[in-house]
Amino acid sequence: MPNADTQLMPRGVRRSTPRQFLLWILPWAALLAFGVYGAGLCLVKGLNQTHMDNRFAFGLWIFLDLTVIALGAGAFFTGFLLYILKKSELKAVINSAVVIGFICYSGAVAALLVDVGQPARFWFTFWHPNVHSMLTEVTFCISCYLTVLFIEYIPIVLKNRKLRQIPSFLVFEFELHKLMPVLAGVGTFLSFFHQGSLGGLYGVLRGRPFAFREGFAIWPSTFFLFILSAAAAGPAFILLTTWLVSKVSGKQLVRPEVLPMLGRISGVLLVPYILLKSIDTLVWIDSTSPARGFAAYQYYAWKPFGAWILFAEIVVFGLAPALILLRRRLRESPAWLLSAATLVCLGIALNRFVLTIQTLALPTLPFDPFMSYLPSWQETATFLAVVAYGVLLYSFSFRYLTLFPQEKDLSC
Amino acid sequence: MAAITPKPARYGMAIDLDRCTGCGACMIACAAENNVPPARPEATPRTGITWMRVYQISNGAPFPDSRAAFVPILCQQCGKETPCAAVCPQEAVETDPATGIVDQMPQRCLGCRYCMAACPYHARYFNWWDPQWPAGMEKTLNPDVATRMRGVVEKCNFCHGRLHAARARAAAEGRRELHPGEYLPACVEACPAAAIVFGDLDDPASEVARLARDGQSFRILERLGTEPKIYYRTTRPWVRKAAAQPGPASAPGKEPVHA
Amino acid sequence: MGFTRRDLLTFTGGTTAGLLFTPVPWGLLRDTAVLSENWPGIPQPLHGEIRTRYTTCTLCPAGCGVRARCDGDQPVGLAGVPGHPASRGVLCPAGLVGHHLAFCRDRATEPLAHGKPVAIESAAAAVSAAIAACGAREAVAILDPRPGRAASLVYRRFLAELPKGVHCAPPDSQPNGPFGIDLENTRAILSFGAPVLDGWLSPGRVLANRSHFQLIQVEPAYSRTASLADLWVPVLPGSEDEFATAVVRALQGETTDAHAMDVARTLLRNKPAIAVGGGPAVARLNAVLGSIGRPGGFLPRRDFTPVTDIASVPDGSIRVLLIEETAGGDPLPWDLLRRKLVPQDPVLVALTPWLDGCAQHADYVIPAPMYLESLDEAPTPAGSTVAGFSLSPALLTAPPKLAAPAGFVLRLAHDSATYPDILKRRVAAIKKGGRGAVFTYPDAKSTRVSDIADLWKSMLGGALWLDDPLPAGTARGADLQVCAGPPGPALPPNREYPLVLIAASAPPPHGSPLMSKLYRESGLRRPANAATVHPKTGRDQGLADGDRAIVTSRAATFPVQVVFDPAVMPGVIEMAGQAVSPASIRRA
Amino acid sequence: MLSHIIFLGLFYTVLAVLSTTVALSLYRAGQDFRARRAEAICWHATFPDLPARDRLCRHEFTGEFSHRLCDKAFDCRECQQHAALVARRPPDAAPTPREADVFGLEFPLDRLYHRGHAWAHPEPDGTVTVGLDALGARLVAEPEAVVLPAIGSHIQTNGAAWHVNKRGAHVRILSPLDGQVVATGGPQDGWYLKVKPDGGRLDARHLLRGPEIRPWIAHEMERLQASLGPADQAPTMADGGVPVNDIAAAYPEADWDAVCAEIFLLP
Repeated sequence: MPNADTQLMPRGVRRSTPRQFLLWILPWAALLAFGVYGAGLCLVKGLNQTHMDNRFAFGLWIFLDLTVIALGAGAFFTGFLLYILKKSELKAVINSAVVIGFICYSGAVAALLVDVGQPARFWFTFWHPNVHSMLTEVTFCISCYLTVLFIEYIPIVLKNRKLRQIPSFLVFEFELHKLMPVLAGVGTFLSFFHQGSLGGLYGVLRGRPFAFREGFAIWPSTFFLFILSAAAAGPAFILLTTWLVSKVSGKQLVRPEVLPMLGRISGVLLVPYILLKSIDTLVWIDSTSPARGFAAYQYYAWKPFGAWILFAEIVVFGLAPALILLRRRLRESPAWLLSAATLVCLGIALNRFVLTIQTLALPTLPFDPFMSYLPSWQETATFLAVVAYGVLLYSFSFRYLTLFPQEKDLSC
Repeated sequence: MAAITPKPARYGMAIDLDRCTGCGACMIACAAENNVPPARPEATPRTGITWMRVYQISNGAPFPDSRAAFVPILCQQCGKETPCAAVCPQEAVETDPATGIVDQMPQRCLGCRYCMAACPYHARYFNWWDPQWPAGMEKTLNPDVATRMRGVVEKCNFCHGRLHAARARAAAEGRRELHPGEYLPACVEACPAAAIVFGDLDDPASEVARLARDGQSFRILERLGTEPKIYYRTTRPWVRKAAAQPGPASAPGKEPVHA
Repeated sequence: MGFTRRDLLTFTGGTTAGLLFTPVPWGLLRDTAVLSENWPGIPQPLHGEIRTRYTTCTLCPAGCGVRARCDGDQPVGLAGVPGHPASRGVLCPAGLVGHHLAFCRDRATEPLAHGKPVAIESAAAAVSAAIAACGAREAVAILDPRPGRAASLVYRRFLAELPKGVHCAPPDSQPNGPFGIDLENTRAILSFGAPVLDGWLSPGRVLANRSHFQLIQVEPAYSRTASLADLWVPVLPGSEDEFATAVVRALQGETTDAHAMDVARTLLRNKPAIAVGGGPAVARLNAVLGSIGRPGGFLPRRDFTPVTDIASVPDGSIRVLLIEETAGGDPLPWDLLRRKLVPQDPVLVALTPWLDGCAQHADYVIPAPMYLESLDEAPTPAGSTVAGFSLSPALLTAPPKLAAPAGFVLRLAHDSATYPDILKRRVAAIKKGGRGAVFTYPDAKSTRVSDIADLWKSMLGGALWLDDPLPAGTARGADLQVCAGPPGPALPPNREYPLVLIAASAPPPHGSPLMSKLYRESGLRRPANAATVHPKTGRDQGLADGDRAIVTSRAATFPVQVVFDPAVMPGVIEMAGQAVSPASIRRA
Repeated sequence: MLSHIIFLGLFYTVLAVLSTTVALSLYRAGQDFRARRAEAICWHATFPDLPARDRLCRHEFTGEFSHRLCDKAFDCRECQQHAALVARRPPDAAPTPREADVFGLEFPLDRLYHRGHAWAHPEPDGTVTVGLDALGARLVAEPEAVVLPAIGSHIQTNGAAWHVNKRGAHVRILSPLDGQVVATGGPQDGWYLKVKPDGGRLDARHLLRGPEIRPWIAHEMERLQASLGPADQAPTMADGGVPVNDIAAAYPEADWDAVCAEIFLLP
């Protein structure tokens, strides 16, 4: 009965009718079901269901993982700014950021479990860890950080109108919330590491001169570039989602100054990223790659991945949005702000694509051809399942939990 | 088992590209020796399992001046910063200090395939399917090698089973050292052109060490700095160029292969 | 007081924490590990006593020595016999996994009459009846894929009893007639399409001598041999003989054909030189080169059994045809065979281990033992300069209801002897002749026949008997005429068939499933359905690399996969096992 | 080896920190219940989630501030600001009338009013009578159900004193004082609880009185009006007209849960 439904929603905010909500949920649920079926096939029948092969050992899924985890970085970075640097304006989006982070990371982990050939052995990594492997670092940090996000999610859930009527929940939430800075601190620490090690993942491949980078200590330069780029992309993604949600739900969710502020944060971080990325690229072209017998130009001799991809990555999707976001006047206009944010997110995706897909497509053996790869429907379905899962979890959270505290005051 | 600890060695190969006729005996012998299953109907060159794979290379000249050569590629048993061993998250890849052989432990492999992305020689293979043999043929499996399951990576290990057998024999005779030729991988034994010379690179007296030293020998992607232990030999300049020099420039006439 | 929510929380928390100190979760972990480590449904090898046994490969005429590593009685690995005079201790890819053939699909396991299982006796009776019912001018023929065996002798005897018995063999079954090739001393080989580096004679022997002969390959196809030869002369399809003649004239200083002169020069510079690959002109060329009966050339040997080439049997003359098919043999030219049969209800008997070969057309199928399943023989190794003989002891236990072809023919002849008896007689004859030496596999030693007490026993243990060479100068050049004829004359391409179809090396019709490593899992060898064309030729026909297409020749049409290779002669289509003929290709 | 120690060390530290955090907050929660802090905490957790307009400081009504949001969850006892301002006030000599009539609602001035519309009246016998003020009373007029605390139970300032159900709205009335319930009445009696205040006497610093009442109620009326929805519906109060006795009955369209939540400070 609708009454029970409204009883679960936060007071003082409007939500769509159960009927509308159902109509919104159904297609996504269907997509999720379809995707789960595809993933199930891969688990039961094995990875022969995918179009990956011995040459394209990684495919759509790894690209997905790297991208969503970069976009999910908004959670840790917002938390870091709010709880550690006490940037209290970010209270307006922190809940949403946490939920998005949780969705991205849990989705990525789920995809990874389908991606490995022997999912039942996932815990072997904790049993006999090879601490020199970036993947170990990633596994450990991501599993820890997912726990952090889960714990950060709990208070938001406990504040649900029905649940909060249970005193013990409310008290626990209150006490937990007092320790949030600790979690934010740990989360930040973990995020810095695994965002980095995701970059390291490819930077350390000395067998793949296209991806290999020199670095500091045990970490290749991509380690640091990934941290920066993720930190820059995270806020941009929160900006986009917040805008999107308010468009879809037709409500003002945050005060008008919040989004431009997020944009500014993104822009400020983007500038050093682009700078370092350019320097890194030059060093790589000039010394790293040639030192391993590979003239850098030859990578771009293989169509379709010409030098344009490098240009797009650095200028179109990097410099351009950075400049837009740094100009107050442009930032204030929604059109500019949103297109810039979009560019930033796309740029991250492109960067991850280049590192995962292009790296594998390029031949290393002199007499080896260029490889191309198109995901199978099972792969694509699994990919879509993660997306659908995200939309669903977010929709429910938005309907029944308080993701945007300012909404209540803005709605009257 | 043997109480005698075998003498450490650094096993390697010298493959004479001028002798190889690309008959594929090495690939077949390897598959039979190591219980590699036959292809599934859906299998392609990109999903098949061939620990030893012979590539055909061309001088790139069109008809009628084309010349071909054949390059057998197996795990190059990298001796330094071994790319696959460095990246495996759960130590399923080990380099045996006593032999220099890089070994893959399928029982521990998670199937993340990170090692495959890391290997510049594409010498690692993933079990995309559960292994299957025609009814009755499982009787012909080599008792010295365990079969692998779906979802794990495998690769050449210089016929580990043969090494153990040889060591056991030596130990039984109270020897620490293996006689040269007492332990040979299946491909070496099977090559009808005797193109592959196998032995201890650290033993200056050994044939393979001598060949590795002489001017005709080179290693593929040597500049990656991973110290591979497979040496290739040829007197034909174009073969050396096509096999040793990375990049599209050195391998003309390459057309993209589509999945 | 009642059970409050807080109690519940405390309880759950406590239980979870407590569980970690019990073996339960760790036990579960271990079990998942064990499960994933011994993955269900995967065969694991047996572990019996390891023994070494010896036999001889009968899959092809090379007759290579085989060292089998056996787990109990089951061979688990095959290898060459070190020092084996014919095979030089190596096996070809197919030979290395010959022990898998017994487990292949499409095996004939019981006698069939018109597709229905019958007892061997009734099958034999029916065949005898058919033979008896032959008209006066109707022939009974046995197609012997490998003349020169003791089995061949059985066939000859049986056919001799009949009013019109023909002992015939497929084309090319004895490439050089009574001659062997003295590879060890040859300095140059001029090959007209012979797959010199791709399974010719016995691969071990050829490759062992490769370093000291020049190889000139005259062939339209960019074959394995052509691609590796010291010189490749890509002549137009069907003009091999023409070129041979040109070379002859060049040697006699009569022509100005640049290629021919070039080749002639090489031959003269590297003597002794031989020309191989068939055709009268090639025979002439050898005569001119003086390579017959000379060291480094063609040397005569003793064991030649003249046999009728099936191609030369008059069409429509055979009423009853018994076809022996070997385990590793090439597919028989079925169109050719059918022409030879009488038009009305001929009787075709297939003595074969396979159901998918000539058995498809046969009225009676007599299942022959698979390689290694029964005691068999290997005649003179291909290209050997002296007669030879070895036994091929069984390593596998054969399923019941099989009958060796020779055994079946003995049964037809109402001869009480069995095939092994025949083999025994052959060995006895060798012993009696007292010539030659025996190379025994286990100890890799050669012993004079005269010094061996029990020849049969040592032959059973794995051995190769080699005759003594014939005294020099006993060669008769004319005999080299029996070399294979030239591939059919090249018909000029026309508008309907703008291209020429030529043969590329074909995958063996039967082989271990592991052969997939070469043909499907690595692309080292092109699969049977690959049609290789020059990129330009392909594009002119509106094709792209990797396209599925249809090749149409006068004879038939085949679905193919297009492969572009700039090395291939423009204007030709290279396809596995195709006779030269005009053809067209279009996208499917 | 060293790298193993560093890496695993870090990992297990992180795990330890996480588990301690959760354990600690669980433990503290338990402590809070034992120390009777739960009610206060619930209120403190609730207060920030109330709309800003519900959280105005009482000194905004008296005009001492143009705009100020309370940051002490309506507990002026902890508020120095409040103490200072009260100290600064001139003692008003003029005898205040016994009763204030605000838009026709009686607010006896000998009573002290809580922001949650409960009043407290110290009796000579040292107990304190607690009831619903006129506005509250009209909102829950003839409630479907009233759940009163057991006699002898303890109530805390800003904690739940008693619960009232009205037209599907489940309302908890915030307690105006800390003390022990000695007697219970109900709507019919005009009072709900008699409470023996902790420390013998009523600490009333956080309760509204005298001149504060009128502006406060005025503000409350605006909120009520807003929550009742569009103003065109009769009988309106915008003109200061007397509200009907049972507002609920007069506004059948209104979302009663929302209205009560607004006025009784439910999250």
